[in-house]
Amino acid sequence: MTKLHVTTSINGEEVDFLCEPQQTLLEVLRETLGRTGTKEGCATGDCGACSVLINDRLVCSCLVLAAEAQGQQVTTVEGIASEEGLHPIQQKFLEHAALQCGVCTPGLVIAAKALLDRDPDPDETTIRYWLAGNLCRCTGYDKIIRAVQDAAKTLAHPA
Amino acid sequence: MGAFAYVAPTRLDEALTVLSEHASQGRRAQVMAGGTDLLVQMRSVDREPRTIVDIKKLAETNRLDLASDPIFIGAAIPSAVLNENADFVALLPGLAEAADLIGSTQIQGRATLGGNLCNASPAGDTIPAMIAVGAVCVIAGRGGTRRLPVEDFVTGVGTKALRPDELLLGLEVPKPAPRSGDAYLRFIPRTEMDIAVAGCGVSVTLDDSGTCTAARVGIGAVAPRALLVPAAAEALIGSKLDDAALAAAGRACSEASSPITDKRGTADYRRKVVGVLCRRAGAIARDRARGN
Amino acid sequence: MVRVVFPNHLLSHTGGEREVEVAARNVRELLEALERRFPGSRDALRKSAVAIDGQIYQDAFLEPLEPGAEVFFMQRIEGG
Amino acid sequence: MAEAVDFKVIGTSPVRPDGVDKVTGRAQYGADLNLPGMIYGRVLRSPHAHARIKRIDTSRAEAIPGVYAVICGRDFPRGQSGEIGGEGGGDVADLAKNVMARDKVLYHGHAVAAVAARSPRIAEEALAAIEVEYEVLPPVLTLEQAMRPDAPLLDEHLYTKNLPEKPDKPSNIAAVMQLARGNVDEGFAQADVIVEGEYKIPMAHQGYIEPHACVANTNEAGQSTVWCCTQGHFEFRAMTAKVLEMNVADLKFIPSEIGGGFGGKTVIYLEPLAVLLSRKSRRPVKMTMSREEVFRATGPTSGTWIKIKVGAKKDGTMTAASAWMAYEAGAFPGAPMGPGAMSIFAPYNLPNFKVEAFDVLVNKPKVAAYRAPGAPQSMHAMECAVDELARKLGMDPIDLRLKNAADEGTQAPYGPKFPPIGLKACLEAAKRHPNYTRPKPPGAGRGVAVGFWFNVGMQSSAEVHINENGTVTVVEGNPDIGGSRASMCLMAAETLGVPYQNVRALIGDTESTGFSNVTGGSRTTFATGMAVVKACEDIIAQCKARAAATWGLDESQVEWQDGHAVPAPGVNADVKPLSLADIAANAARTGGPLLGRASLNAQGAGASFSVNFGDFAVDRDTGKVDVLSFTAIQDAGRAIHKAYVEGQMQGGAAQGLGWALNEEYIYDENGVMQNAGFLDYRIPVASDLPMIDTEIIEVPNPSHPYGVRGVGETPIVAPLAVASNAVRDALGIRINELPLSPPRILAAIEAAEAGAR
Repeated sequence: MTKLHVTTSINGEEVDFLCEPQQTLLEVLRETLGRTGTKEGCATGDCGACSVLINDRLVCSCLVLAAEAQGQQVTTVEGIASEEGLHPIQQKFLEHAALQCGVCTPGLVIAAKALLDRDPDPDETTIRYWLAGNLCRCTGYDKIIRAVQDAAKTLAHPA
Repeated sequence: MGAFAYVAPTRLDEALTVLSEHASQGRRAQVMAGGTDLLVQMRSVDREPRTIVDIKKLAETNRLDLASDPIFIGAAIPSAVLNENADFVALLPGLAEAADLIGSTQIQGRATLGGNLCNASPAGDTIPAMIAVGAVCVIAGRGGTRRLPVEDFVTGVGTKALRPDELLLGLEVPKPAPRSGDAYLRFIPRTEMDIAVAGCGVSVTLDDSGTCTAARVGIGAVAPRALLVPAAAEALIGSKLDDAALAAAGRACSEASSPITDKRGTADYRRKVVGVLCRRAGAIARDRARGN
Repeated sequence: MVRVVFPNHLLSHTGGEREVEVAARNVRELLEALERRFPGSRDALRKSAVAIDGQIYQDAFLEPLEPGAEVFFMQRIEGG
Repeated sequence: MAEAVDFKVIGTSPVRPDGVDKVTGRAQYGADLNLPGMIYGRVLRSPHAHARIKRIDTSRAEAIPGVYAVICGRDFPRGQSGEIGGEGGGDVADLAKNVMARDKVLYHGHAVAAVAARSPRIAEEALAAIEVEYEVLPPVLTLEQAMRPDAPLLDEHLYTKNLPEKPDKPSNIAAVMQLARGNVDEGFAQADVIVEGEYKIPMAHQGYIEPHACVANTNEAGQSTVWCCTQGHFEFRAMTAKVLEMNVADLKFIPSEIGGGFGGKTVIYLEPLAVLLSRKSRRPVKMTMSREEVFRATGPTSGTWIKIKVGAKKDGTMTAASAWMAYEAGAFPGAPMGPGAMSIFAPYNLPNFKVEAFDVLVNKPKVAAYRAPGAPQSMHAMECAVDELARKLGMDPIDLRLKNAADEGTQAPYGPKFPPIGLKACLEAAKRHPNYTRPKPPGAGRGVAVGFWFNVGMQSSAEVHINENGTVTVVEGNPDIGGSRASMCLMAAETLGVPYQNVRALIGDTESTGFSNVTGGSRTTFATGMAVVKACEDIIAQCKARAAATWGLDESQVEWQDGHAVPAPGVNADVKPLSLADIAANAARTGGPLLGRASLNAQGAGASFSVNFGDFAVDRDTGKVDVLSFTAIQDAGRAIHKAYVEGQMQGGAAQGLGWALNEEYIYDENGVMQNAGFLDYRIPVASDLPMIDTEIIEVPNPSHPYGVRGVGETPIVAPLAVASNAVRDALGIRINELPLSPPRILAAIEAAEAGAR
């Protein structure tokens, strides 16, 4: 099988990899590049655990071919915190106990970031519909919604 | 057994050459836009190797022209991009709604009107909405470009009037006349993330007195393919789009449907609910046409 | 003496006796007494949980029994 | 101690110690381990719901380049028998046949072979090359069908257990159970009002977001290390050892972080396959399930068919109740009909009752534990009946429940008298809750229901290490599925009198800490927490002894206060209190490192009761139900980490509501599940739910040093009947089958309208 050579940027860092044409970005991130922060919950785009940003656009990495990453900017959960520490969304998820098992959390952090980058002051309904593609089976979503609301406040008025 | 390949041509003639070469050699090529249906199918029902032709790098499939009449919507524009365009949403709110209902935020970042149409599912959300606004497919092939109304494009469950050496470039939608409005509603058991159990798109145009002078109604998920329902339009045209007219149009939709019973709903349920959706979408389209 | 109550599914081992009085100072002695009294009941009894005066023990053996204590044999509980 | 409510850290909600790794993607879950030279295992699954395996030919698969091992039923030991204790246990032979079919496949998706290959794609290619010849048998798919005397048999050697006399012919009914008290006929004769109902609930899945995954690595001596996501690595080790007839000492299980379980990860599926494939290929083998495999081949919970009858006097006093209930076991015996039968009447003081329950085989996956196994189904029937009773009597549904509520000293239907319980406190809290006293939104219906779970204790071990600077490391053996590390740290900090930030908890593998039963049965905070507290008390005793030695006092002259050794009151000693850090710093001179430990079989897990209510709207044109508000009130005994207790209540409510409104296993006539994915197995999404209001009631459990009751399971129980009762209230129609899906509701509305005409 002919492998494709792909040059892409992951969390601001240039990355090269070889992949098969039908391999997904999720599979390459996890199995080839060892970046397992992005999770697989369904591989059919129904759960959002594999959410990443491609050129700041929220997508499921299970529904993106790895080959499509050529020349794109990919952001994964590993690239959300900075030298200064956790991103406010991550911090608020912790403070609000918005994770129990935590396996949906990477996808939710990414999705929430995509939302707040576009809409710094979303209402509860907007948050709920934006995050409808990120399944969480543990929390009932209550604390997740509150964490995102609180993160929006923090981002609007940094301490 | 062949092998998978991936190409992402940047020029239309390159893309068409790949398709026609594969067609003539009896090899399988498949056009990919957002890939949200294709990748799922590749891992489940249809694992056969093929060459994937990614059309997202073509200029034409990414073109959105709202100034022209007809409007042109490139086949590879993700629904999230369409919905971020305030002019598009203002012009075709019903079609925008339908595009906004395809899957999650994540899916909308990739899924396209062109892909939704080419997937040819009976339940594709944007298809009845496109039918309602009179959208026409612009199809490119080696011999040139041809046009086909959306209601004639899908021929059955998963089948379409597209030759293996052709690709869907985009959709032309007649610019809505003054005092026009469109709307799309679908029914799903949850609030998000489901495939439509029934869907209905309605567009109407009113005269100065508020009488409906033109209407189109499309229904989805209630037949092997999305349908244009002329009888529903006839029930609306000439009326003030009052409850009685809307109810008559709803009945026409129920009568035009030939649904199945499956894991998503019973035939009986779908037949009834498509009528409910027609009434409700008709009222929304009417209010939009009235400007309120 | 302690009062012992069996659930329906153990009655086939007790010859249909639902309640008995047994002299025992702890669960070990109780089990031994019951096994002598109802031959062949050992596995079924030892697989059961017991409730001693309202407190449920999944694996009782050394627990002391006060005179007059009530011991219910019951199905073990599992959870998710 | 339980009465001393002046806690320093218990009842607060600090950030969990493993939190940062979980929000940054560092935490390693089941599928996240990659080893050098690792290959990939995949499972071939039955395309039939019921068939005899005539022949399996793996030779073509073995010949494919890149394929390193192929296994099927004949590669497993034949002789397994006996029982496995603990969670997810049961009969060894059944467990062995469930992980890999031998002579028969019993459900669509049943494993028949497995391969390990260089890449997942080669492994899948190899699966396609395995030839299996089946003799297809008629599938048994419903309880009605399975219980008929002439039904096709799943197991020709299965005779119904617990009948007064051994039956003369085999049956799909694996076992019956009866529970009774008083005289039901007399009880019903005393009743002024009697309600009867018949309820059906379909199979439902735990729906954890992380699919099952493991990596097994076997060396030349046959010793295997298995990394996996599990609710209990010690039990996984035990089960794998039994199924493969291995020495427990040759198996090491390392638990990864776990992405949800809810009971579903108390059972092995992939682990023995990975061990065998690794042994055969002499390479590390990674196996992960697809979401489809999770639905088709792991244990959901039972679908049920329940008939119920309840009688009461005019003043609301219940006089009698009876229930007949059949539970789907799936392919092998083991439906949770026992706890279902024992819980159905638990909230009520009933002088006369009778329950008859059946464990019934059907050609569907073998059920596994799911949050309060068996109780949501049975208690749904009772709570619907109580709701109907309240309507007939014209009583407020909470008042009716208060009138009959079990309390301390009430004899529970399953035998013993209740120790202190919080049911009345929960009902009273519900009655005065602002969400209950406010009027219903126009057109909406309101439903109320009670929930209950026994809770269990079981075995736990814990060690507490005091580091040289006085910080604390807690080592225990329960995978942290919902913040339990934080709870352990809180209890350790409280007991030792040190700041929460000074305590860290880690979960040891099977070789680095003592045995612990699963994280399940709502037992971890209760039982493992008790072990942690005892291990801390061990440390305190040692610290007191060392302080006494340091000061030249007798041990009895030293006390432990706020994290310091101090001379006891009245002891005349001119010494400075010694902190844990002081004692740790001087440990080398006073006897070496400070290590406390405890192991126990925790008894006295206090039952946890709940009361839930909610307002629901129904669209009468489409049958769609919207949850407008939901309130969960529950007795936690003592909330150690308040936010995670609320989280259990909210998460359980969401799961119960999902089951009530949309979730179900849908089968075609061949026994093929039609909705094996998150697209059509519709768990609630964020936009489906409102905020879920919670109120924690604290009626301390006298058996736990801090009064803890397990809280994890009770929350799923009440929401089913809350939804049913709310829809009943909104429509005036009782729908007796879940889920309350739009087509079912619309059909019920139309049938009622047709009946009224």
